[in-house]
Parts: sequence; C-alpha cells; structure tokens
Amino acid sequence: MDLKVPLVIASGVGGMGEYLKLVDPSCIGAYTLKTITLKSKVGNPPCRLIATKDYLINSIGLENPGVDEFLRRLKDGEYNWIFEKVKVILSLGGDNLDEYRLVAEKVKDVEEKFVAIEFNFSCPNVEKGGLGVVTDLSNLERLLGILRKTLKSFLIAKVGIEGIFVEYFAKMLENNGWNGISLINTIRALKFVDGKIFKGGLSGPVLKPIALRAVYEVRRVTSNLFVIGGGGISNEEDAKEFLMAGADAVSVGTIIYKNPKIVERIAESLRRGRL
Amino acid sequence: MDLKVPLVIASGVGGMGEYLKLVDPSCIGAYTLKTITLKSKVGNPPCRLIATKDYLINSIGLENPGVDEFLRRLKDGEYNWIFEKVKVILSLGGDNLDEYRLVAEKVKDVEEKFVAIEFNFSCPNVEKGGLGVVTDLSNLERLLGILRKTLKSFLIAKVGIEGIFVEYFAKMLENNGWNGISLINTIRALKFVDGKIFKGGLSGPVLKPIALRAVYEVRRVTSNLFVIGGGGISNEEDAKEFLMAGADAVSVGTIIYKNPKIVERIAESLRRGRL
Amino acid sequence: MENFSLTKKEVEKISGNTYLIRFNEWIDFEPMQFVMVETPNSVVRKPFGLGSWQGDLALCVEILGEGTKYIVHEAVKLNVHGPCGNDFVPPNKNGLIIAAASCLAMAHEAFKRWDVEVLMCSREEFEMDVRPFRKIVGDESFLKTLRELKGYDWYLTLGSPQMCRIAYGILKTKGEVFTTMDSYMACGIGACRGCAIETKEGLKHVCIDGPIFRGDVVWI
Amino acid sequence: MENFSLTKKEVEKISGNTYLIRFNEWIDFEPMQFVMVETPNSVVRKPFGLGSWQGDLALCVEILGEGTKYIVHEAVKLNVHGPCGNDFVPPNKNGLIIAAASCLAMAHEAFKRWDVEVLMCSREEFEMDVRPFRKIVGDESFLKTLRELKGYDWYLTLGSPQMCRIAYGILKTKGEVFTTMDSYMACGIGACRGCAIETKEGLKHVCIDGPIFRGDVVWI
Ligand SMILES: Cc1cc2nc3c(=O)[nH]c(=O)nc-3n(C[C@H](O)[C@H](O)[C@H](O)COP(=O)(O)OP(=O)(O)OC[C@H]3O[C@@H](n4cnc5c(N)ncnc54)[C@H](O)[C@@H]3O)c2cc1C
Ligand SMILES: Cc1cc2nc3c(=O)[nH]c(=O)nc-3n(C[C@H](O)[C@H](O)[C@H](O)COP(=O)(O)OP(=O)(O)OC[C@H]3O[C@@H](n4cnc5c(N)ncnc54)[C@H](O)[C@@H]3O)c2cc1C
Ligand SMILES: Cc1cc2nc3c(=O)[nH]c(=O)nc-3n(C[C@H](O)[C@H](O)[C@H](O)COP(=O)(O)O)c2cc1C
Ligand SMILES: Cc1cc2nc3c(=O)[nH]c(=O)nc-3n(C[C@H](O)[C@H](O)[C@H](O)COP(=O)(O)O)c2cc1C
Ligand code: FES
Ligand code: FES
Repeated sequence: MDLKVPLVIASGVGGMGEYLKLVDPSCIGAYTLKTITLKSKVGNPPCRLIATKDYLINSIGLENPGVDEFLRRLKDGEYNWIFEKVKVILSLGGDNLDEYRLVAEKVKDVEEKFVAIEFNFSCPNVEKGGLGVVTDLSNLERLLGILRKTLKSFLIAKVGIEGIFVEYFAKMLENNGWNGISLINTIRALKFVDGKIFKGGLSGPVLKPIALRAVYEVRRVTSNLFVIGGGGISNEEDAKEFLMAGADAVSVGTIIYKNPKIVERIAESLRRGRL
Repeated sequence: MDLKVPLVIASGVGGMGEYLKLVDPSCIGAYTLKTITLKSKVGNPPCRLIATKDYLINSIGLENPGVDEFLRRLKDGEYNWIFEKVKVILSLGGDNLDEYRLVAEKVKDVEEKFVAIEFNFSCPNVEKGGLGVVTDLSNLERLLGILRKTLKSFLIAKVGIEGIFVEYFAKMLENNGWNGISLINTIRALKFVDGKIFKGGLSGPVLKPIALRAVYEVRRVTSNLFVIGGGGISNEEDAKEFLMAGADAVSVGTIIYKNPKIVERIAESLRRGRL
Repeated sequence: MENFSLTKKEVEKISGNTYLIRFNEWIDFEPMQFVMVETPNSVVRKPFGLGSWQGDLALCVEILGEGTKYIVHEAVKLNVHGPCGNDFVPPNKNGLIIAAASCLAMAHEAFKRWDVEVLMCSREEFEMDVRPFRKIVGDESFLKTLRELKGYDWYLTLGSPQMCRIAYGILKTKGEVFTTMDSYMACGIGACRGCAIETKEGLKHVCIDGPIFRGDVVWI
Repeated sequence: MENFSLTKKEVEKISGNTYLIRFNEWIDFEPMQFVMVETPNSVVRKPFGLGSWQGDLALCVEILGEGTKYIVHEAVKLNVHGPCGNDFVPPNKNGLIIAAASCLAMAHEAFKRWDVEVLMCSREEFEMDVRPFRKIVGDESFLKTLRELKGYDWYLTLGSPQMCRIAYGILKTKGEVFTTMDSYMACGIGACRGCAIETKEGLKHVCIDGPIFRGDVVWI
C-alpha cells in the first residue's frame, strides 16, 4: 500500500470523514471509514462512552446504515468530498461468516475506489459477529480464502488480541494471500460507573504496551504482510515506537478526540523520520 | 473452596510465602505459590522488570526449581512454616500438554496438603507452554479431562485473555468437572526502555477494566465455577468491584509490591462486606 | 468547524459552583451551538455551550469534576473545536428561555439575536449581576414561578437534564417546549456515534441532531 | 523483615544531586542491608541502602528520576519494608570502603561497626562535612587515588555499577574486591525473582544473594 504518510485514521473513530474538517488532509496517509456491515445497525443503547485520562471505553455497537444504503450514498456522490481529499480504506463487517462473504460480494464493483479494504474481525461491541468469528478457526480460514477470491483489493484484516493469538491470525492471512493486518482493536472492558456496569471496548493510552507487543509478534512471523500498528498512540514518540516494533504504518484513534492537531504533529514527525 | 477471607495472593507475585513476613496471615484466604513446572527453569535473562506508576512488565520466565526439587523441599518440611500460617494453593505448569499431565502425576500424593491446585495455562513469558497450550483446543480439552481424573483436589485453571476467549475456556472447565477459574494472568506487552525492546507480561492497575470484563463474561456463562478475579486490584474499591462483577474471591498481585499493608486493608473491607 | 485556541480574559463566579469565562478571541457561532474543550483529565473533549457576555465570547461552566475544575481554575489557554451542533431556529412567536446559571452566556447570545425573554435560575444566590435577566433562586421559587408562567407560545429550557425534565412537566401544557439534551460525547461532530439518546423518533445524536430537541420528542 | 513508616527529620545535600536524609525512627539492620521504599511514581518499591548519620537512621539518595525526586523533595513520611538483603561480613583483615556520595550513610554505619577506613568519592564538590572520611572529587582524582592505593587486604566498592566496575578493574590485583550490584527490584525479599543478575556462578538474585558480591564472581 502506497501512502504518502504512513499514518491512517483508525476505523470508527473518524466516522465517515468528519475529521477531515479538523485535520489537514495532507497529513493523512489513508482514512479508514467506520465499519459497514451487511445489515444496518442502530448500535447499542446509550450510554455509549466513558473516558478517563488514560482510556476510553466505547459501546457504539457498530452503528451504521448497512452496506446497501452505504453503496447508495456512495453512488449518489455523498462521499465524493472525502475521496477528493484523502485515500480511503473501506472497513467491512458482518454478524457471521456468511455475512462477511455477502458484504464482500456487494462491494465488488466499487472496490477500486478504495486504497484498501479492511475486514473487521474484532469488534467487541456486537453480540454476534465481530470478535465471535475467530472462534471457529477452520471456517474462518475458509472465509479468508473466499474473501481473497472475491476481491482484488489490497486486503487487510483488523485483529484484536482476544480469542486467537495475533501471530496465528497473521500466519493464516499470509497463507491466504491477504496483504495486510491492522493491530489492535479495542479490548473488551468493564467499568463501574456510579455502581452500574458499563461494558465496551477499551482504547487509548493504556493499550500501548499491549499493541506494541502484538505488532512485534506479528512481524516476527510474517514478512509479507503490511502491518498497520495502533492502539494508544498519543504522540510522535509512540508512533515511532510502533514503527520500531515492526509496523509499516501507524493508526491513530482515540487521540484524535483529545486533540485533532496531534495527528498533524505525528504525521510531520513520521515524514521527517522517512527522510 | 472455603476461605476465611475471599482473598488470595496471586501466583508468582508472592513467591514461596515470602510475603507472610509483611502481611498478616489472618488476612489471607489462600496463598498461591509460584508456578512449579515439570522441569526446573532458570528463568529469562536479566533485565526482568520495568515498572511505571500504572503497570509492571515482568519477564521472569517461570524461574522455579522444578517439581521434583519442590517435592523434596516440601517433604523436608521447608515449607511447613507456610502451611502453619495460611491455606496454600499449589500452582503448576509445563512446557507442553504432556508435561502438565506429568507434573500432575507427580503431586498426586501431596495434593491433600493444598486447599486447591491451580494450573497455569497462561504464562506469557515462556517460549513454549504457558500461553501456547491454548492454541490446540481439542487436545487442551482432552488434557483438562485427564488432569481432572488424575487429581482429587479443588482444581483451578489460571487463564489469560489471549489465544482463547475466557468464556470458552470457562465452559470447557465446567464441562470437565473443574472447580474454579482464576482470571486474569498478565497480558503480553512490550516497552521501549532507552530505545531497546523489553518484553514481558503486563500487570498492575491498567489491567483492571479488562480483568473485570473477563470475570463478568465468565460468570455469565458458568454458575458452578469458583471464580477468582484479579488483575490490577489496588484498593478496597477495586476488590469490591470484582465481587460485583461476579468473582467469588479476589486475587492480589502487583499491588503487594507497592504496599503489602494494602492487602490487609482490602481483606478487612472484604470481611466487613461479608457481614 | 475549526480548531481554536482560546485565552481566558476573565473568570467571574455566577452562583454556587458556576463560573462565567470570557475570552480574548471570538468564534462565529449561532445560538445553542457548542464547542468541545480539551482537558488533561480525559482522552476526550467535553462539550460546553457557546455564548457571549459584554461583547466577549463566553462559556459558563459548572464545576462537577476534574475537567470543569481545570477549565475554571487552572487553564490559561483552551484547545477547542467548534462550533458544533445545530443552531436553533425559534418559532416566530412569543417565547421564553429558562436557563440555569451554567447557560447564562448561551441565553445571553440568544437574547441578543432573537429578542426573547430570559429567566435565570439557580439553586444558590447569584453572585454576579445578570441583568437584564430576571432571577429565580431556589427550588421552591423555581417551581412556583414556572407554574405561574403564562402568555408564552414556546419555551426553551437550558440546564441540567433534571431541571429541564421538571420544567417540561410543568410547561408542556402551556406551549411548545424545547430543551437541551445531555449526552456523553467524544467527537462532537458526528464521527464517533457516542452521543446517542433514545427519543420517540428513535436514536438521535445530540451533537448532530441537537443539542436542542422538542420536549415531546425526548420525553413522554 | 517488617513494615515501617519513616518520618523525615532532616535533608542535607551531600554533593551534586545526592542528599542525606535522616529519620526520626530507627530500624535495626546490619551494614549493607537495604529497605524498599514506596513512591507514588511506581507500582513497585525501590531499594535504598540503610545507614546512619549522627546517630540517626539515614538514607542517601541520588536524584535520578521521579521516585528519587519524590523521596528527597516531596515526601514527609516514607512507607518502607526491610531490612532486606544479607549483611556483609568483611574479611577479618585490613580493608577499605570506596563509596559514592549516595552510599555515605551505608559506609558510615559500616565504619562504626567494622572499624574500617572509608574513601568518599564524588564527581561534584562535597557540600557537606563528611568527616572523618577522606574525600575524592572528580574522575581524574578518583582514578589516580585508586591506582595509588596500597596496603589493604580487601576493598568494598559502594556506588553506581559504572563506578564499581571501573574500581574493580583497578583494584582486582591489589586485594579481594567486593561490590554492590544493581538490579531492578519489585519485592526485595526473594519473592518476585526479578532482580536476577548473571554471574560466573550462574544467575544470582541481588536481594537474597546480595546486595554485596565478590567482584571476581560478577565480573571478568
Ligand atoms: C451539548 C452539551 C453542552 C453542554 N454545555 C455545558 C455548559 O455550557 N456549561 C456546563 O457547565 N456544562 C455543559 N455541559 C455539561 C459538561 O460537558 C459536563 O458537565 C462536563 O463534561 C463535566 O466534565 P468534568 O470533567 O468536570 O466531569 P466528570 O467528573 O468527568 O463527570 C461529571 C459529569 O459530566 C459528564 N461528562 C463527562 N465527560 C463528558 C463528555 N465528554 N461529554 C459529555 N458529558 C460528559 C459525566 O457523564 C458526568 O455525569 C454540556 C453538555 C452537553 C452534552
Ligand atoms: C540494592 C540496591 C541498593 C540501592 N541503594 C541506593 C542508595 O542507597 N541510594 C541511591 O541513591 N540509590 C540506591 N539504589 C538505586 C536506586 O534504587 C535507584 O536509583 C532508584 O530506584 C531510582 O528511582 P527513580 O524513580 O528516581 O528513577 P527512575 O526514573 O524510575 O529510574 C532511574 C534508574 O533507576 C533504576 N530503577 C528504577 N526503579 C527501580 C527499582 N524498583 N529497583 C531498582 N532499580 C530501579 C532504573 O533502572 C533506572 O536506571 C540502590 C539500588 C539497589 C539495587
Ligand atoms: C468510538 C470508537 C469507535 C470505533 N469503531 C470501530 C469500527 O467501527 N471498526 C473498527 O475496526 N474499529 C473501531 N474502533 C477501534 C479503533 O479503530 C481502534 O482500533 C482502537 O480504538 C484502538 O486504537 P486507539 O487506542 O488509537 O483508539 C473504534 C474505536 C472507538 C474509540
Ligand atoms: C513478577 C510476577 C511473577 C508472576 N508469576 C506468575 C506465576 O508464576 N504463575 C502465575 O500463574 N502467574 C504469575 N504472575 C501473574 C500474577 O499471578 C497475576 O495474575 C497478574 O500479575 C495480574 O494481577 P495483578 O495485576 O494484581 O498483578 C506473575 C506476576 C508478576 C508480576
Ligand atoms: S459526540 Fe461523536 S457522534 Fe456525537
Ligand atoms: S527483588 Fe524480588 S526476588 Fe529480588
């Protein structure tokens, strides 16, 4: 994947391009859209967020209009302004293995619009699908093969650290001709808020040591995969560490909520580091 | 498992009883010994530790004298002083499924000395074994059956969040007649220290939201297992939250390094909570 | 929608724990829009309604936790982005704004633009001159005044969810009621989908569908 | 081995970034033993050698990071446990302690108990009266003095790994050399197995096998 800056906006965090209003597009190697699933999802009931200075827990539940509506909007030109500004990665998901296959079929004739297609195998906030798919290894491996045959795109898998070792997943991807892996997704977490249970996916600074290790372990077993490393990146130094651990590009998520301008600073440091 | 305080000292953190010198034994429901493996292990090369205010990363590598030497010392009475003070949980491990079986065989005639035997299926700091065993699910399940048949003890599995979903592991344990599950072990992590890579297992406060969720998910799928919940417990409030999330007892680890007296405060609050 | 750095010009106590902060810079906004403010105590920014006072851009902040404490007492400069949310277009009739102290500056800008009456409410005595607005202090007085209100075609309540909820209960038979809605936010611009609230018309997002909603849409 | 709460009596600068802290309480210990000190900046305690000064229990602390800064400048009370490690039994002969400023109090207690000579070394000028000990200031002077030393049967070096390593290189032919070893610690009492160091006799643990080791066991 050829990115002018080895920095991508993580899926979901940046919605459908909204942060292009607050971050200079020339700093963004690619902008990953919010995961689109086969069927539309209203998402989880409120409250959906809780933050501290060290982390964010979110329980969005993949709220999205579904692939058909997404494709309609795409064809109507609603997202043209995004493509004019940045390279775009499409993120796809489903409730079960079959839906992953079907959603891939649906996007076949628009795939060349995207610099890559990322399959989200790791959303912790939906009852079925997301994380669930990794529990059925042989069927998962079969699915990886099917998706590879269905699409010509640069194919990336978004992987979390639960349910399956990242390095095993990476090997499977490599064996099935995939091009990249995006590490790590949020980790399932629980926090008591005023005595009540709040569940969701953990993101932000606390993830960094865990995510760095995931990148390192994946890089140890695969040399072909393009590794997008992220999880807790908050500044230039963090981004550099992900590259040192073996990532080809970094992804920034939660930090964009704290300060969109930091993305520009990180991009600048990555550009300088390349010279 | 009948504990006078629902608090256990986590395996490895408390070594072979050393903290009984600094923590009032009457506050400790059970003291888990450092994991003993079939063969002795010298552990990983130094440096083995790095700490911040939010976490500890350790790379001890299960340094231990091996089960034979352990049994010799046990029979020689070297550990008698521990048994006189507290209930003791034995923690066992191995480099592969076979070694788990063998180490269980070895401890058969001393098992009644321990209030429970915990098998460590989740040490992230050894190349083979530890975490590795969870990648081979059908053999793992067979092993769980064998261990159950080999030992009469209250059997606990120490489980981490990587490689396999905690709730799947819990169901397997329940189906195989195990008695308890101890959640969570350290998570694999990496930190750059003066530009050099340091790898190890992450423990301490940052684990709390992840560990609470693991306890919650396990409790959702099993009602029979005795759940020991821990990971990042730092104070009375944290301990209470683990019980609220579904744990039957809490385990304290890293916090004992910061202040052994906190264990007494936590125990006191748990005792009061019981009334 | 832009990034701004605001420098504090003056901080005044309005009442209780609530302060008015005026800034040296100006942001163009419509009444009821808000900004997302960075604080060191959270990985996400926090929403505060835009307003004006004595010709300056102003935020009013009730100290609840670490973030609001930082904004009022510690910060010199604030990183914000905005304006977020929709402007509210009031019905072309005779209306009244019922505002908590934390919404003084918001109400003031609306007053200037819409030529609307404003009732300022607070549990504690006002320690600042909020003229030309009428003041109501204390719960009893708040309930009594609201019950006696008449002659308005619409009402806009600005304040905590509890205050707005209670006001709605009293006012709903007297005219159209509009209200601010509260929600935890991460982005403020429609990206994160975190600020969803349940309404009779399904899930809405406070930052892009609000922050002002019709009372009968969000409450029974 | 016990938990203690120590209250600071006085803090004096020894030299450079190194301070002597005297306490109101006393802990019984043998020379070379240490305590583990809690700081807010780490989930683990940090090791500091026990010593005495003017009849008080004393620690000497070189400020390196947040933890040592806290101990010297911020703490009023310290939570510690100890005494940790072995006491060192010096050969029954004519010995010399070569100590960095951060080991002044340790050296002083050894001096009192063993009737041994002490050489205090520092890169920067001493700002405290360290009598009755001889002072060496600066690297050149340190190397020169060590090279000229003679007449001692054994040497004990107390200080940073670098300092001790260099001293060992110079002294190893002149007598038996003993040295402190540095290691990251979590427990200080043999529980965590974190303080392992590589030696010619295999892995050793600084907290239970040390803190003093024979130079020829840990270095070539
Ligand atoms: C559209 C909108 C406009 C607002 N305008 C104002 C205003 O003009 N003046 C004012 O005083 N308050 C306003 N608030 C409320 C204000 O955002 C919160 O009081 C503030 O975020 C609390 O921060 P804290 O760090 O002090 O509190 P915390 O201790 O973090 O939490 C206290 C309360 O604030 C809520 N809160 C915390 N973080 C957020 C967040 N990121 N998004 C939303 N809520 C959060 C929590 O749910 C909690 O109930 C507004 C809220 C919304 C949704
Ligand atoms: C047995 C022993 C006795 C010691 N006695 C003294 C003494 O009397 N006076 C003195 O000034 N220093 C002594 N030290 C060194 C002292 O423990 C460290 O300088 C101190 O922990 C640094 O803390 P910090 O937070 O300021 O530094 P940080 O910024 O955390 O780190 C600075 C350096 O200290 C080391 N360090 C940090 N935490 C630990 C830890 N838990 N255990 C060991 N090393 C650590 C790091 O490796 C790093 O190189 C001793 C060390 C040992 C092993
Ligand atoms: C509010 C929110 C929504 C997210 N939505 C998605 C999503 O739709 N698809 C996806 O693959 N990851 C999603 N993620 C995960 C992020 O892409 C990213 O992997 C994770 O937040 C860790 O990185 P960070 O610590 O830099 O945020 C979401 C994260 C957040 C905080
Ligand atoms: C230094 C150290 C050594 C450990 N050794 C073991 C071990 O031998 N066996 C084991 O099951 N867990 C071991 N653990 C993991 C702890 O038992 C515990 O599960 C983990 O530290 C998380 O809990 P905490 O955050 O309360 O420390 C070790 C942890 C640390 C910090
Ligand atoms: S706050 Fe992010 S969508 Fe509304
Ligand atoms: S510091 Fe824990 S064993 Fe030495």
